[in-house]
Amino acid sequence: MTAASATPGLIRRRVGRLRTGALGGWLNIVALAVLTVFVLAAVFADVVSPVGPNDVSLSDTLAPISGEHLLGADQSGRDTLSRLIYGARGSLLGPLAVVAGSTLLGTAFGVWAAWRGGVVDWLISRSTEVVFAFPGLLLAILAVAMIGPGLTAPVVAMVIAYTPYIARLSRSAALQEAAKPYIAAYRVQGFSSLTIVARHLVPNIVPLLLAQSTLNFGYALLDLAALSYLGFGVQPPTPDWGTMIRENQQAVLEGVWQPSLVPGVCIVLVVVAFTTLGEAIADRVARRDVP
Amino acid sequence: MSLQVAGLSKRYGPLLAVDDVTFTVEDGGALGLVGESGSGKTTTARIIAGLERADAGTVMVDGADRAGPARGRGQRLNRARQIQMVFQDPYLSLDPRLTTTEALGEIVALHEPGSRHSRRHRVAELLDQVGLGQREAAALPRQLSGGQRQRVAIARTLAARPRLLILDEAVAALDVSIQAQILNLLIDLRRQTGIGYLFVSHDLAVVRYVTEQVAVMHSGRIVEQGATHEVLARPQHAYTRLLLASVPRRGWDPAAVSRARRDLHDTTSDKETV
Amino acid sequence: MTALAINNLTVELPAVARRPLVADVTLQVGAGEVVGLVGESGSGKSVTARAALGLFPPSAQVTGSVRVAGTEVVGLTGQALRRLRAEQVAMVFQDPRASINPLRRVGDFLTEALRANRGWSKAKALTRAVELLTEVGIAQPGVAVRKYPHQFSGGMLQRVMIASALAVEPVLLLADEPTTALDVTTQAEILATLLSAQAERAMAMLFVTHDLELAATICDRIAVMYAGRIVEEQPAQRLFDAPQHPYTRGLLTATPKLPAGGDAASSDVAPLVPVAGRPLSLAENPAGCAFAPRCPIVVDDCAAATPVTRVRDGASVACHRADELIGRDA
Amino acid sequence: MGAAASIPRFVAGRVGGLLLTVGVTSFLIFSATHLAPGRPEEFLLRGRPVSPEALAAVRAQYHLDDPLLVQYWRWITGVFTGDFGRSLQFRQDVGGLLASRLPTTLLLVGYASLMIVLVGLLLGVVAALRPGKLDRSIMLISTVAAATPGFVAVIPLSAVFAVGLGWFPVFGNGEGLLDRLWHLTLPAVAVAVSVVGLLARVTRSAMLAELSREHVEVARSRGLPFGSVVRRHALRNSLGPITTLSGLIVAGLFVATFVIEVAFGLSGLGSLLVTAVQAKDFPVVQAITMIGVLAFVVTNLLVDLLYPLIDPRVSLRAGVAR
Repeated sequence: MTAASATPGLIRRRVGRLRTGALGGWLNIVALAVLTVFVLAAVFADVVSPVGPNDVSLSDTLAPISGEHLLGADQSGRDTLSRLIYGARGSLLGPLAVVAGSTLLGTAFGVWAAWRGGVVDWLISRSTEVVFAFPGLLLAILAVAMIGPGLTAPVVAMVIAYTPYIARLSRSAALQEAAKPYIAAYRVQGFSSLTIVARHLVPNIVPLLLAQSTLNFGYALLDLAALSYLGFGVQPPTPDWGTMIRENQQAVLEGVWQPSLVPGVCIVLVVVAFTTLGEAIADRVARRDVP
Repeated sequence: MSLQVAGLSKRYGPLLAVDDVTFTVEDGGALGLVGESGSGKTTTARIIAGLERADAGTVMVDGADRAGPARGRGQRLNRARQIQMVFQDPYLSLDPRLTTTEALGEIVALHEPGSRHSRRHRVAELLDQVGLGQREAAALPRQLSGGQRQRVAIARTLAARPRLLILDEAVAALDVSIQAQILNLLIDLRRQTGIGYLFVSHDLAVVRYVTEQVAVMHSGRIVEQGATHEVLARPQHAYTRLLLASVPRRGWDPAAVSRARRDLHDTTSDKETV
Repeated sequence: MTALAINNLTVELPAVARRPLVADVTLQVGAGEVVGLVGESGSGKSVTARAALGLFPPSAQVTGSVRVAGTEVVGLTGQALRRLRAEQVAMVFQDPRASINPLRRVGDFLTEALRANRGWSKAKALTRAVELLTEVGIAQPGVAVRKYPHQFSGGMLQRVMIASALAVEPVLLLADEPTTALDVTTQAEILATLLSAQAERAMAMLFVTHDLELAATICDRIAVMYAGRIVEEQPAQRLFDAPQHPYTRGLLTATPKLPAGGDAASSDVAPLVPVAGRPLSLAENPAGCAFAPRCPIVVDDCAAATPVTRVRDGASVACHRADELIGRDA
Repeated sequence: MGAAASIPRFVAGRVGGLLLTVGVTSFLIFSATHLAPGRPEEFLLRGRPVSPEALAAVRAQYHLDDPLLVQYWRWITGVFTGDFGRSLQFRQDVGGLLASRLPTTLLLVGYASLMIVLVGLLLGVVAALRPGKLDRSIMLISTVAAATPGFVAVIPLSAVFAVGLGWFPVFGNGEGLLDRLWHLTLPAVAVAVSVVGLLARVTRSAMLAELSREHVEVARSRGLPFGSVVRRHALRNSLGPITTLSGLIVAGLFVATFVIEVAFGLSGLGSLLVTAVQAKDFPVVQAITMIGVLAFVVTNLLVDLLYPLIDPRVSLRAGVAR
């Protein structure tokens, strides 16, 4: 009510946030570096790749790591590093499409539901619940069953599966933001709803959505890789990390693990990097809210 | 411009938050709306500002009812120039991304679109009116102290040149030494511009410095209204007397006050039961 | 015996604040005495009060001494610290809603300390809890112990909090803004409850508040804090009649007051005199007196050195110009 | 509020919501597979040229000429009596197929859930209570674990424990419960790895959030033993978010195990689904998708029903009011 003693509370909040980020700041730099390397490799695959992704040399079947094959060769004698570099394209573009689509749709629905309330809110919330009932991977498999394998069906299905998460997040964030008096002040000032939402409300929830979308990138990558692994995603001979694991799994039983492990490690690295960055952003968002 | 509120009611589920509230604020006058949390004072203020819709009643300004939703941009801006509102929490009432100058410039551009030069001039004038300097003009809300933020919030309302300002617990979140600065600023502003105030507060002592008229609310109803000094000196309603007696001062006896409170609650509705 | 003796306490938190949260604070609370600790946000009053519980912010650097009934609290850990909290000191916090676990019954909150710290049986602890609830004025205490916190109003919950503090039978009761989060008319009841329990047990009480008028009505003695330091300490009545530090004077002239009996009917209101400027943030640590930038009687010396606390006639003031001020008022 | 009177209403409300969701999702699943390009009878006939009469006979046998809604109604009423139609691929009842495959999947889900909850909770709680090196190590491990999908975990697991050390078999379901568990250990670990990481992280942050609450500070200020503060306040109060997440996890496991079944060549629902999708064996796809959705919805319902026990503030009538 009146001027409260804020000191202990304030200190608790500030000390609290020092403790939440358990893995120091240097990790964020490493994560950014890892992502930069992968993105550059994907973009300039034609330049940096030692050989073509589908250049077969049967004498090199399951070749170990050597000067000629820096990461060895696969079951068909194709250079693992080259396939990895070309495979980064599909493996990164797919999640990018999923995240872009679901973030745009989810934010639009979520903010719309929060701002309008009433029937709009009810309809959007109920539809969200229905989509929630489908685990993302299952929806994607269903889409493949309908449309057939490839990148399109899984990506479309995953956009649909991820949108409700963003919608729910942006709805509650927008509700919270809309309850703040600065939004009320803009209404009293005579601004139109559209102006308030577009110029003030949405920009203020963007950092939060950015954090979630960054995390989602990692999850989408995992889901899409799983689909490729099942043979539903990117189709051979186009290289893809999930497909590479599937193709070379048999070799593990013969004691040759690097052709399947290497793409697996790439998946883990990229996902860890996105998780780290997503949480760093979320941390900053939490910090911003302490006056 | 006078504000006439008549028969205002608002229900939330089973709770009658505002119950047949009627009062008038004369042109350039200052009315204190006093009550505890849950008395309905803030809901009343928000209805008048157009942030909530009343179930019944009218909010008349210059003979026109503004209780319904605004139709079109013209009416929206017109209403904005009638009544503005300052909120309790000076941090949450500012967009965290905008500097003081940006926040003010935006409102000036809406209400007085003109050359960039004239807008800048108007922003400088507003800053000057509330006693903010160059540093504060360029600062983001989180870089300002509570008192400075509240000055920005006040300047922002003045940008629309309203005839009436609703102040909803506008000094309650501030420390005493800063509270007095803001109260004096409000008194000076009114003297200079002739603006009217609807001053919503739980604090009778504060209301005394800013208003000539006062209305005391309890459980959604106005239980007493009149000239501020009269009501403070000779409170008629038992609740007003309790409210006055609850303010600590020399020779104050909390035990006696709490006995009085229990008596009042025995006679009226008992909302504080476990 | 002195219930609480704080000597030259300094609490620093380098990761968060550039200036000490509490700087060189010395304060005593005698048995049966009610001492008010008054200051605005960030003045260090809550940190000081919590020191008596050995409750310091994590990673704080603490120097000086805090003794409760003779026991040194600074540096106390483990079993000894628990015993201090279980037997000597109890605290009533500002926001009862946040202070009581919302997922556990009120009876559970009241009995858990008795059972854990004294090894009482559940039945015995519950009987005591019901007695205490009766004492703090909760109707139907037998029903109340089975309810959850969200089923109580803020005022009622604060009574529960007081009951739990009394259960300790403490030598020293700390009250940190116990009425600030409550409604005005509830305030009197909580204070009446607190004061009657204090008087009955002859407990020492340290009452932390931002409200000087409130402190003056219920405390025997008042210490005023500004930016982590005690700037003035006097018996309550004299502090009111003859404030000596310019900050205390500023607080008194800046506080809105209700009319006293005589001028009640007059519509003229003497204007408030605010304290200029703004409080020192935790990120600022200027040399000299922290109040100098806001002080109406500042001189060059003020920015040069931190004023030493001078004691005269039971009043202590930390101001370079204290002698002149006291001389003028005398 | 009469708690006794409102509990059935609360349950009824939740179950009603569930039925609505199941109704809508089942219709979506059914119509989706029917809108798919490519006709089922083409698969049935394996591209052989047949007379129009034979084609009509096949279409009639599989009720392919009925309107979509009629087909849906026949299917959904069948589902509730255990009749999922006939598999186009195996030419036998889908119900029987599922019955032979379901035990493996269920066992795998149960086995993995147990590991996840035990290890995930333990790691999360320890990390929250031991700031510093231990916390950082656990966080690093669980961040990496959370990013390691089952089909990646399979590689080092089988390279080390199956091929290298020879402790566990790589393929097959096994006979009898013990043998089955032995066969399912590596798959269960593979399923659990990423989810353990996720649960550990969520448990840690829920615990840290609770530990920084004022009421925990108050509890400590009352001289309560730290262990009791942790148990009775921090851990107790983090149960809400942890239970919610655990529910989502267990529900989602159904699908996660599908991938692992393929990796380890286990004959569960997952491997069945994959072959069914490839063969456009729609009755099987529909049935397994429906089971996946049901598993998800029912688990979440159970968590919802559990919630009022965890948090007394959750009004039984209003649902989770947060």
